[in-house]
Amino acid sequence: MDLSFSEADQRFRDEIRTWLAENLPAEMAKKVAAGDELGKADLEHWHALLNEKGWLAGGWPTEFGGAGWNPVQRYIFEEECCRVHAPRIVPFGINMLGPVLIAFGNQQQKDYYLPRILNGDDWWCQGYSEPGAGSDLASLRTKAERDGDHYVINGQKTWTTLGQHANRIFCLVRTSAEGKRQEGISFILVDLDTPGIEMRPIRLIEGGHEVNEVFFSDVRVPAENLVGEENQGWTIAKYLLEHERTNIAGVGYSQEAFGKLRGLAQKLKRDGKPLAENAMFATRMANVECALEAMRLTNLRMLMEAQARGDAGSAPSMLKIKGTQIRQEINDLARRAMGPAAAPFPSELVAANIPHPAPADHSRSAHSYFNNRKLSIFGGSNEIQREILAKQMLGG
Amino acid sequence: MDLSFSEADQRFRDEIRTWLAENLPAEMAKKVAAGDELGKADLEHWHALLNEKGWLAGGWPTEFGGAGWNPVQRYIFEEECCRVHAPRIVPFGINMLGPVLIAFGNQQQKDYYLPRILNGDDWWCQGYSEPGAGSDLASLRTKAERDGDHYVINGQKTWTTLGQHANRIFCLVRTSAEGKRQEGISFILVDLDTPGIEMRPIRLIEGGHEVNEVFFSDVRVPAENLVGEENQGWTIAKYLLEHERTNIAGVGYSQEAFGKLRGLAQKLKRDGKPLAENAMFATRMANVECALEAMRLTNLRMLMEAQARGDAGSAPSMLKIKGTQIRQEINDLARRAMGPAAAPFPSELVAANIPHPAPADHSRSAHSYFNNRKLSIFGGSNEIQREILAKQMLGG
Amino acid sequence: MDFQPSETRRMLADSITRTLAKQCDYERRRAVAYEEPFHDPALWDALAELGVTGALLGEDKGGFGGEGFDIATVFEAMGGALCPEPMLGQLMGLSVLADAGADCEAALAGEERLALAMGEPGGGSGLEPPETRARQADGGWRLDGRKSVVWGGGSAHRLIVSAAHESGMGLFSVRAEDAAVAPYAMIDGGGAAEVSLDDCPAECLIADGQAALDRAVARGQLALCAEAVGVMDHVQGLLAEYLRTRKQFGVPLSKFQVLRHRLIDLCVELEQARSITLKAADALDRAEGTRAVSMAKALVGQAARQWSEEAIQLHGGIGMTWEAPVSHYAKRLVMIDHQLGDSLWHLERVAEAYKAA
Amino acid sequence: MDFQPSETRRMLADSITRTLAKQCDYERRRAVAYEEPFHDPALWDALAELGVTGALLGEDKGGFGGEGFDIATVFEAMGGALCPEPMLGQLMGLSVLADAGADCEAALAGEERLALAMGEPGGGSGLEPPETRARQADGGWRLDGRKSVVWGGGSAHRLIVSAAHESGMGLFSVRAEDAAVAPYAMIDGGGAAEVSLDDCPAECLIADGQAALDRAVARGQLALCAEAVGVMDHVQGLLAEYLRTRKQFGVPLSKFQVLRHRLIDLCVELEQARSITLKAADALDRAEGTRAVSMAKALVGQAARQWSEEAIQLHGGIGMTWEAPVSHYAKRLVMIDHQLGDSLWHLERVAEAYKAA
Repeated sequence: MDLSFSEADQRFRDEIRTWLAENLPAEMAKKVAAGDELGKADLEHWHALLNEKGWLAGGWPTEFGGAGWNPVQRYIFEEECCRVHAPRIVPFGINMLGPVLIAFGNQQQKDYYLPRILNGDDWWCQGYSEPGAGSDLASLRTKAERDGDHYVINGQKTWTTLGQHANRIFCLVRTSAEGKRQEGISFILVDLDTPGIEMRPIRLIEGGHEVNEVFFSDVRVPAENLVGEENQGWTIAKYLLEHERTNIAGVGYSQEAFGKLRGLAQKLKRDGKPLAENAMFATRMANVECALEAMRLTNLRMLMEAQARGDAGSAPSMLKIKGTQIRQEINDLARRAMGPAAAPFPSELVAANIPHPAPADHSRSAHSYFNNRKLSIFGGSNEIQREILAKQMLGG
Repeated sequence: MDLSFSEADQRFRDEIRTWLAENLPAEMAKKVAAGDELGKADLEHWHALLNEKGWLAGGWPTEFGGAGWNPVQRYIFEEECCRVHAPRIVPFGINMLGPVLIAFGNQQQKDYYLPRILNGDDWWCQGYSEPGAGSDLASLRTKAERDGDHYVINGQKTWTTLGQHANRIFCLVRTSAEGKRQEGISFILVDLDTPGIEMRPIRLIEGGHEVNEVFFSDVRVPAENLVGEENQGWTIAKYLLEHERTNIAGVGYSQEAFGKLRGLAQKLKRDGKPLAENAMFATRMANVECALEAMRLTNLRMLMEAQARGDAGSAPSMLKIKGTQIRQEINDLARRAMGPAAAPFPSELVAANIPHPAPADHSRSAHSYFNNRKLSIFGGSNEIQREILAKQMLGG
Repeated sequence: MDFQPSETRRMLADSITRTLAKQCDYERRRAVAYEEPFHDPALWDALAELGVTGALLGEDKGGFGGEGFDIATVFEAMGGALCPEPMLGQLMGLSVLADAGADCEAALAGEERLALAMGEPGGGSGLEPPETRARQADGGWRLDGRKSVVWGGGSAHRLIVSAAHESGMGLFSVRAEDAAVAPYAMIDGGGAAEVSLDDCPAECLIADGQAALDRAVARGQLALCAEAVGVMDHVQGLLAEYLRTRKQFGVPLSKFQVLRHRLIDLCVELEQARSITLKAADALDRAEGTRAVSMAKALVGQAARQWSEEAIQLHGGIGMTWEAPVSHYAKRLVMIDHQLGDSLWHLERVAEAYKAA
Repeated sequence: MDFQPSETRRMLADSITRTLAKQCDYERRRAVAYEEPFHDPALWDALAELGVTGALLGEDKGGFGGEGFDIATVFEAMGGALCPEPMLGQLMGLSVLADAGADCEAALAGEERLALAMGEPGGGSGLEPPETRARQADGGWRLDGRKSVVWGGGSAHRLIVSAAHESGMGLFSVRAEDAAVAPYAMIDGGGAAEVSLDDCPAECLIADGQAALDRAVARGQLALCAEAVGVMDHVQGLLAEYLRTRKQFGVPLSKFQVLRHRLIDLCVELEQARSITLKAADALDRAEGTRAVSMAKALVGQAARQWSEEAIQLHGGIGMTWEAPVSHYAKRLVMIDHQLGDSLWHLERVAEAYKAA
């Protein structure tokens, strides 16, 4: 039993830390720290910096241009990035499609698409969810019918995150109505320039534009864009979801958020003394800090187990449930700390050049709180995660 | 809108209060305040005092020897009794069987049994639950087969509260295997002296003897002991459960417990200052006081509605859920307040004449906490209550 | 004991609800609540016409209501439609004017809109003593300071401002055009403003203003509780409807036991919130009023958070969208706890009673 | 980084578990834990034989363990069988003896049983400074006072007593036969005692005893966390088995979604409790040890309450009975939070760090 990182891991951490200190643009870190949305240019710039260093795709094998890191290294990388408020890597190409192509793509697809992901030539988005399907992914109805060398796609996808920046989308489509629902699904790559595609923004609860709906009307896609075999898509979908869940616990993000909260509670006064000395507030902070510290170890324990076993098992479900509870509780405390000053619509004060009534770098506390209610819903709601765990423990 | 009690109600309250001040034996109140179990003699003595005054069966119509009080008066009576730590009226004859006989019994049964309940000639207990049935009452299997002028009963009942003091038991028995499970059930009265009955104690989690198992082997019961028609028992059972739920919110008991808690928190010191000034402890107290004060009004609102409508509807389920949560939270705080001194097995210190390490009248705090875990289980678990409410709101 | 609302109050509630159904439906509310002036002057006038503003004061002050139950009636009905009209400022402003013996007529008629400028920058609870200073000059008063998150500040004709002066804390009347008012939308809709007072002319309403301010704030706290009850009551309908109609894995959500039980737990909290708000309304003007209001705000604040989070969660992705009415109701529920003391603040006040042995 | 227990510790855990399975099954445990002497001397000897007592100190002190992970190994295994042996007193007593440089041999071999007499009457946390007085007389020391709820006090040969003297707080050794010891069972089984010291002869172990006491207490707190993890782990098995086999309304309880999800929430908390206990074990003897142990005890205390209450509730009436093993496990889980500071006490200590800006 040894809870400290190995010397090699420590050196790895130092290397990451040094590089970040020298290369992360200060303006970018400031925006991330304040919870501002980053524009496309910022994100592409960050990807380019990481790619130049060879660290953009930490989890890909080196032969494909990745860094070939193991899960613990990837955890350390995330922790260090969060510590200094580096932007989050946009996951759709790097953490979702990349691993899928590496595992299921043909040589041509790997050769063509993987470098484009790393170079930033392509910005991918995800076409999984559909309106009306919710957590029941297998009920999807978007159809792809074979017509000569093409598939013709009709239907609708939704919750497509950052689709407004993307030039390509990977989709789950129904290619057969036979057999079990899961058996007629295929995984296909679509150029968003193809005629018949329309992308419409969905505005979220806090007012931001982060997700989209995508409509397909007779969209003709070359058959070579199919990944894997026709009707093999469900296997790929599950593989992708598994990879989507890397670092699903979000420990680094929660640590970053907790650090900010702690600073805020020391800065703000309530009834004449720092909020951090208000017993009730401080106790709730202590409670979530205990949970977060435990989560950090739970996460590492499960990473090590997964690494030893070669399979994450049900760990991601557990990490997602508790990880999102912790982040949401920190968000709750941060917006609560602001009192009435949490209320102003964040963009309005900035636009009108009105000085914010409270620490300006926390002006988006309520905004983040509402936006992060998504954490327990998207990517398989916490109720679905409980079902996954219960099935494993108690059976159907 | 007027939240104060009417003048008539106020006068009623004064009358109760005065009588209690003059008639409740001090020794008895002291035991109740300390959470000690009362013996049979104490309970019978208290019943006799109330009966003499005509207040034992507050809810029965006056023609049967009851006080004929409306629900608000019964609420006031309970509140006043709790305030001065009067013993709880043993409910099996007064609040369960009595109303059943009044509604479903024949003249002979009313004439014979009702006065005996009031006089203390009979101590009834309840034969509803069966091992393995849990909350699924209708699955009961204790059989009563007709044999001439008798029913012959075989089977087993459980959770029979204070059965050790009783001379009679009312039972739900299966008289038919035909049709829906609910349709073959009858309600029958059994003399516990009848050959073939054996009562065995069940020791509860905290060590007390409060409930029992009752075994029936070829127990011959006169057919005239049937209440209502054969196979009509389910209707009676539901009627009884409804009456069992009078004052199910237990507001008076919670108020009494909260008052004790408040005193305790002022008496005990933690880290040099009264526990009541520990912000975290005080906040939890405040939280439960808010809930209790709200519950008091929720209870009264629902009583008034039930009175106006002539039917309690689903209110008892709501009152039970929240009422038990409140009492259990108060119990939790009370045992927590005691720190390590909550640990001694209550009877042992007394028996060995060892002075208790903390305020002796709170020595049973942990005992009460564990015993009252039953509140959310017995009499229809809180899960069952949620199902009842959900069925009403959302359907099957 | 009688839990039925009086005929007058029932009629007032009905007419507010009917008016809002017509003039403040979901679409209209979204259009109005986030765009300057962050409310609908025509709706304001219609509500005043119905007597809503008049119901906020008692007959002795020229109104025809003013009791706790009147305030609760108005705000519960407005909460049901998520009405963004700046009625909270009107309520608290009127309370101060009435206590000052000032002329309330225009405000009672709704012709003059009031806002209470109390909180200041720095991110406290908004209930701390003011740092804004008042001084006498040229036979009048001048104010210097900054007031923050003044609800309805952008649409008010008159600001009631708390400020410290040589001998205590006073309440002052400031004409909106004399102050620098910067209005903005709040995240849950409706407007607030930052108010800069720079040698700003003012009229002193009450030189020793703490008691009047406390009364005004207590009325506001009660109003917020009642509003939250109205909001939760509406969300209850939305949620039950959603669970009954939305299908997942081929069956309506209402068949999933976990969701059923969570809805029931919410309903229990709603009934509790309703009860404690009644209690606060009843006690408002009695000695125990302050504590009763804090009990209500503490309980309601927690129930409202639970309702908000669960309403979003049980709606799934839909609940996360601006398009869905439930998201705006959910935001309001959380943000109510940011006004006039949150649940922690009020629990502390409730707990103070335990100290006195 | 390596989360696998060492071979030695794994073997120790296995042998404790095997021994307890034989000598401390449910029946036997119930018979022993509530009847004087509230433990089983034969089992004590067997555990000592296995090396349990020896594992509580490091090699430099004559033992062969003594690290946080050793302590956690022993107590987690004992928790799994709800073992009532007074090992907590042995652990804390040995820690003091070792710090005092006193002879530990008999206690390490298990031949001498120790108890730490720290708490006093009055109902505090048990961690307050002692009012028991020590004074020098006739070349030795004399103690006066009363010690309360001394775990394992009835079966101890030697009591380690905290007492105030002229120049501070010291730790003293008292032979059990020199004090008036009144033993009794605890509600969750196992024994404690009230100890009256009336001009009681004592040997001074450490005159300035605060640091040694803090170290002993931190070890005890870690032990309780590990014990709780062992208890919860066992209850997890009981609960899953019960849900799978018990039927209601014709179907196994494991089919009810509400019960399924509640079990999963419990499992998540158990994993969290396991993790934070590892963290505390790892940090025990480092500077951050105190805070790490408090984080663990705070989290575990809350998880344990949730496990206890849910285990009873999900078992229904059965869970309320003395006959059912689960009820005794549930009691222990709650009562662990009454020992060496409850979750509120520890959260306060965790929160202290926020003050230093």
